[in-house]
Amino acid sequence: MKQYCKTRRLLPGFRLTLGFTLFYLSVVVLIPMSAMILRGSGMGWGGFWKYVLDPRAIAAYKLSLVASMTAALLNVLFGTLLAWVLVRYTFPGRRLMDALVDVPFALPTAVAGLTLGNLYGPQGWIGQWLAPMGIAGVNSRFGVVIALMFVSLPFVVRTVQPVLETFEQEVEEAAATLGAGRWRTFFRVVLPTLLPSIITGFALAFARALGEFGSIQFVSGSIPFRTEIAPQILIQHLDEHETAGAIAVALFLLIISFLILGTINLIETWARRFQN
Amino acid sequence: MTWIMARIVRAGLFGSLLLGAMFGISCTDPQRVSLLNVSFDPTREFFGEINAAFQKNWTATNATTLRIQQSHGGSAKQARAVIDGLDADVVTLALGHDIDRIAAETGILPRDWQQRLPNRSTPYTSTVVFMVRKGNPKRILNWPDLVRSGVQVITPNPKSSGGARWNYLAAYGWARRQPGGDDRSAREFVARIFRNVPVLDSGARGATVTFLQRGIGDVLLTWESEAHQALSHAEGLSGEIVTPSESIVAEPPVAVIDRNARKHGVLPLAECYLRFLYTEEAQMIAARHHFRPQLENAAMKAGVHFPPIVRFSLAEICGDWQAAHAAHFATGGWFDQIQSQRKP
Amino acid sequence: MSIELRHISKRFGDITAVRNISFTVGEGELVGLLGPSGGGKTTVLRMIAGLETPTEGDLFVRGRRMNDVPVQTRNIGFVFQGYALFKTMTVFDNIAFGLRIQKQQPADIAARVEELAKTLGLEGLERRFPHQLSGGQRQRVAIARALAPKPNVLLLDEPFGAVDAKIRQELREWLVQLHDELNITTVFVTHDQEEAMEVSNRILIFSRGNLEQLGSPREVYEQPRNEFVARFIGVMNVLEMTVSGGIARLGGLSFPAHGHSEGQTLRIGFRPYAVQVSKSPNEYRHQAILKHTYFLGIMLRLELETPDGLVVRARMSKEDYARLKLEDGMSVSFQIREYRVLAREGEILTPEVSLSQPTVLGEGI
Amino acid sequence: MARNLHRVLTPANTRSRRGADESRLTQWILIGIAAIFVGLFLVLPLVSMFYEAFRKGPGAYISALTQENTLDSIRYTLTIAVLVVPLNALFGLAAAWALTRFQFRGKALLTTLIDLPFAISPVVVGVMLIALFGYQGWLGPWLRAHDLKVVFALPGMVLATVFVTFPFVARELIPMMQSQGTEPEQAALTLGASGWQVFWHVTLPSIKWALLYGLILTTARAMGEFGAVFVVSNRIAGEMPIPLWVDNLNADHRGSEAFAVASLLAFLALGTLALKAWLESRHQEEEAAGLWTTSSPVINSGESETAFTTQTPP
Repeated sequence: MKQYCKTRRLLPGFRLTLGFTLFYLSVVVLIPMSAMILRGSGMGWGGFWKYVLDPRAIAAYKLSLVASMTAALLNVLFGTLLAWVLVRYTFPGRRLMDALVDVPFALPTAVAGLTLGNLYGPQGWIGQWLAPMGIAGVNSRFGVVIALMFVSLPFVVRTVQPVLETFEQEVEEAAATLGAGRWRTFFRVVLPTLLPSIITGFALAFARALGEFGSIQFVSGSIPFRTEIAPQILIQHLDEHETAGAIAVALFLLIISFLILGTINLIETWARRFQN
Repeated sequence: MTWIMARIVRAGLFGSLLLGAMFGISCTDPQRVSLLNVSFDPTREFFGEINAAFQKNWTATNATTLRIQQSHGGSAKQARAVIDGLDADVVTLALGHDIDRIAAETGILPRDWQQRLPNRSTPYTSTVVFMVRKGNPKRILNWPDLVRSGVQVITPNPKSSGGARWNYLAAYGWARRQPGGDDRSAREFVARIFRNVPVLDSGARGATVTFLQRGIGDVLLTWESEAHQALSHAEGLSGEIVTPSESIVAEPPVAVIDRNARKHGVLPLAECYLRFLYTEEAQMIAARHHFRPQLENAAMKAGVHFPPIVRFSLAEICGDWQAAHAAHFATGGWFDQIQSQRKP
Repeated sequence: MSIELRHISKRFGDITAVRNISFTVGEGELVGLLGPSGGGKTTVLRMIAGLETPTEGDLFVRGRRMNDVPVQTRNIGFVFQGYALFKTMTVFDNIAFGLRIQKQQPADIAARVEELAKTLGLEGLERRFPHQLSGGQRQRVAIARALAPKPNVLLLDEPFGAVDAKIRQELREWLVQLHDELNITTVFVTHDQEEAMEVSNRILIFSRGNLEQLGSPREVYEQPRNEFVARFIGVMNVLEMTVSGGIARLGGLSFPAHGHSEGQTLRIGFRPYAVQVSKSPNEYRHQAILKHTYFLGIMLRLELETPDGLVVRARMSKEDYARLKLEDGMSVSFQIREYRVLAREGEILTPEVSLSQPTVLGEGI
Repeated sequence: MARNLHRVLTPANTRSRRGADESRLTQWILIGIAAIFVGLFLVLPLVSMFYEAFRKGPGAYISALTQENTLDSIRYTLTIAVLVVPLNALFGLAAAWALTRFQFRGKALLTTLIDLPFAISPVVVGVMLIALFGYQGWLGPWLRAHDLKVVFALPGMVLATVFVTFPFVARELIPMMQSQGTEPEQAALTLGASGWQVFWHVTLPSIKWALLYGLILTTARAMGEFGAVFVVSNRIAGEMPIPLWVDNLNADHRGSEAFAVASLLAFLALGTLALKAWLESRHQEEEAAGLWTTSSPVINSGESETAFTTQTPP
């Protein structure tokens, strides 16, 4: 076994690089995380659940989940459409449109929040049209979903796009020669092929939306039970001087993060197998 | 080619590390004294002016340069930051309770801090007023108007905002002081107001932004000082201030954080800074920012007119902060109960 | 002795890649390691280079035990299958790399690179990047790079694997020439038997981690030690027969099988060139139908089917085919001039070579 | 390469592929929907932000950007970036080297750990740091005894930013290094190169594009981070990174100043995208010339490309 390891490490630097990687991760991630877990464990299960299962916190998790899910689903729809249009059609401004898709990724979320809050506010360019319809653009769940959609859009487009690019159009042509119409070809041939990447994109967008804080801070208004999202509960606890509450909720969110990460890995593994 | 490139990359990496190290080292100048004032949200402009005035006095008598740093945020949050290591030399927060907590949890200042300066360490006060839309379309004139259906009230979250606690207690106090009013009726009144609150910002500033810039709500509960401040600064946005018949005396106290100030060698300076707040010059600045000065004729001298209002104190309606906090704002307190009733 | 392996084994976890192998390569020899993929030949090459460490056994280069010498100081030249050129460097920088590592003087480096460029026909390409070269040129750059620090041995992994069939032929001849010129001990790996036969002084045949046979191209072709080698080198008809009465039989075919016990199963192999075909159905002993003719350039391969349904492959020159005026579907007769009894796969015993002249048992003419 | 060709060879309106294409009408409807969506959803926010920023004229814009506190926050953000980016670059290189060049137990776990910041809310990161470095935290007593400040000071914000941005370089490098394989590195070894020589002369030049992308993304993210630093900031004017300063200005009813400063970050974002696009086009020119296609068969690309790398297609 020793020999085996030795021979595998033909290239030098194993100890150095792995050591540095682990050291870095320890300082940045593992030690702070264990400090938090340790402090959280100090409050016992009772204290933990009291904060985690507080009705207001539960309402916030629900909103986080539902709004992120909604945003991710809407992005699946528009993101796939965008990917399709960008890959399959040539039209003036295509490259620009392609570049614009990355804007939410590059734009700091605070800026996105500030701008969206202004745009969808009652006096904003979009908000003033929504108000007469009785839709509040900000300080509403609508606003939360819009902001989450904004920040997570690139994930769907950029996951579906490469798959669509490598998709062999011969397959579609084959379907056409067999008499399938365009719609049938799309739904029976193209969509099933894209499905794994769409699901991956959905999962990534969902995870991104679930963790979002910056833009929401500007648009949600943090109305308890209505527009408060999970990270805001945490901020609320910090603001209220309830460090224990903040730590309990942070731990809970951390656990959820790990679960989501695990699920995404599973989905990706599955998608890869499916594609092969 | 690559040999050169490798060298460049290497040099670049080390260079940027070095640069980073240089940036990281803050310049310590012995000729420069600095003081950190950790304050709450609506005092930004006020302390901007106070600091300028204090600095002017300072440079007149000292060779060293003085730099006063300001940190603003929700009052409770600022207190927590100080507890968790924010190196404040003085704190000027929205309510005594927050400073009490610093004293209780860390011991970096004595528990009897409030006895060290005049007027229970409160150089100026304020009161809670209403801000309404231009022309007061909903005709909101006094507290009972806030519970009418169809009136949206904007106030920050009392759990995080010191200002909002005064808002809450003003409403509570008004109802309690009504004929036949008692704790129960007052609680019910507050609950009815909060049923009309569509947004709970975490700080006073956030609430003002919500009301003025985002145009949400019909009436904003805010400090008198903050209302004037907002109206004079909010560009192109307008509102009107309505002063109710009665309101609370909002007392934002100040304190030196002894241990930090001693550590930084600025203890006398910090004390001097806070005492400066009681001088006529500072009291006039306070009046100009619509904080009600403790010095009697400072307002007149500053040419600021404060509308008459009957003001009651915290002590009159629920004793001290300890009691108020336990009854209303602690986890599971009345405010939490109101919130869970709101649950749809 | 330039390279010597003594009882070398190599395991990767549970997998044994190379099992107890010993051989030597003489100074200046050109040796081919041949075998199917997964046979262990590349592992052997990489162990010689120091890119892998043997699990067991000893490895010597010029008499010095090399097991624990790191790859950097072994002074070997290694040419990777994909050439592994440094694509961010010019041809010059690629070739000069090893010399710069040795901290040679720039003038010496330039001289050495120029010399190699001349030898390898790379003049004028020094400023180019690998992607601006043809496949053959890339390979020569890779070889020049490996040769630059004057290595003790030159190791090539599938040197002809990545170029197309046409250039291959040229490259083979060129490699032989280069070897003659430089006279450097050279070991190369290939899965192509033809290539190995054509280029090497000696061939080592690997299968499943075992060294199956070692010898000159002629030896391994004419005297394969076992069925694996026989099948791997060239085309061979193999028949599985049962011995009865001292004769191995399968359908109408039979071969003498002295010394084999009754009922034993034997595998008989014969090369297509050993099959003589006649148009006359009675000229030879066995009858068959000419099922199909494959044109392989100057040679033709005939597929014969006996009445029992056995398929026998024969080989014939274009001239003979034309002379005989054969056509698919004709009835022909054939005889087998040479055959051998094959050892079972994995067995290392040398089977007795049975050359029968004119051949097949019995009443045949 | 193949991708480009594919794109070039299949323009949407070539007649020959009629059978497998939508009608022109459908195409234009879909393009129209996409254009409206992008316009409303991505372009309009940008336009409105610049409108708000410049609404009071260029003079007000300039003075918003040149006031002392804004300049301080720019300096502060740059300080954070200058500290964070090289650290994360080193980490990314080390992690990519360890993960793509060696097999070891726990590799999958390590990979997952590197993805963690993508799944975790940045606010949680801030809380972790407070739990460790706050004076009531784990190291609190020790820090207090030595008068060291981490949270509510620069080190805390640097750590928070490092946490949020450390995967970017690694994530760009890992697929690249995986697809390149180790043969050129082995070749350098056979020629006598030491580990460092291999790295500097062979590995680094061949991953420079991926490294550059990673650095650009890290820089952009480090400068724009809000949530994590929001928790650990001391909220002292002049010691706030730009995003917090924007938040602060907005809260102070200094809306147009907030937008002016925000536009700075937006320029940064657009600049990042432009720089990335430019680098990508240069990269692709070289790729088209064959410099980056591996001549040896791709060893493995088991890792699926995560969308976080946001590959902008040609």
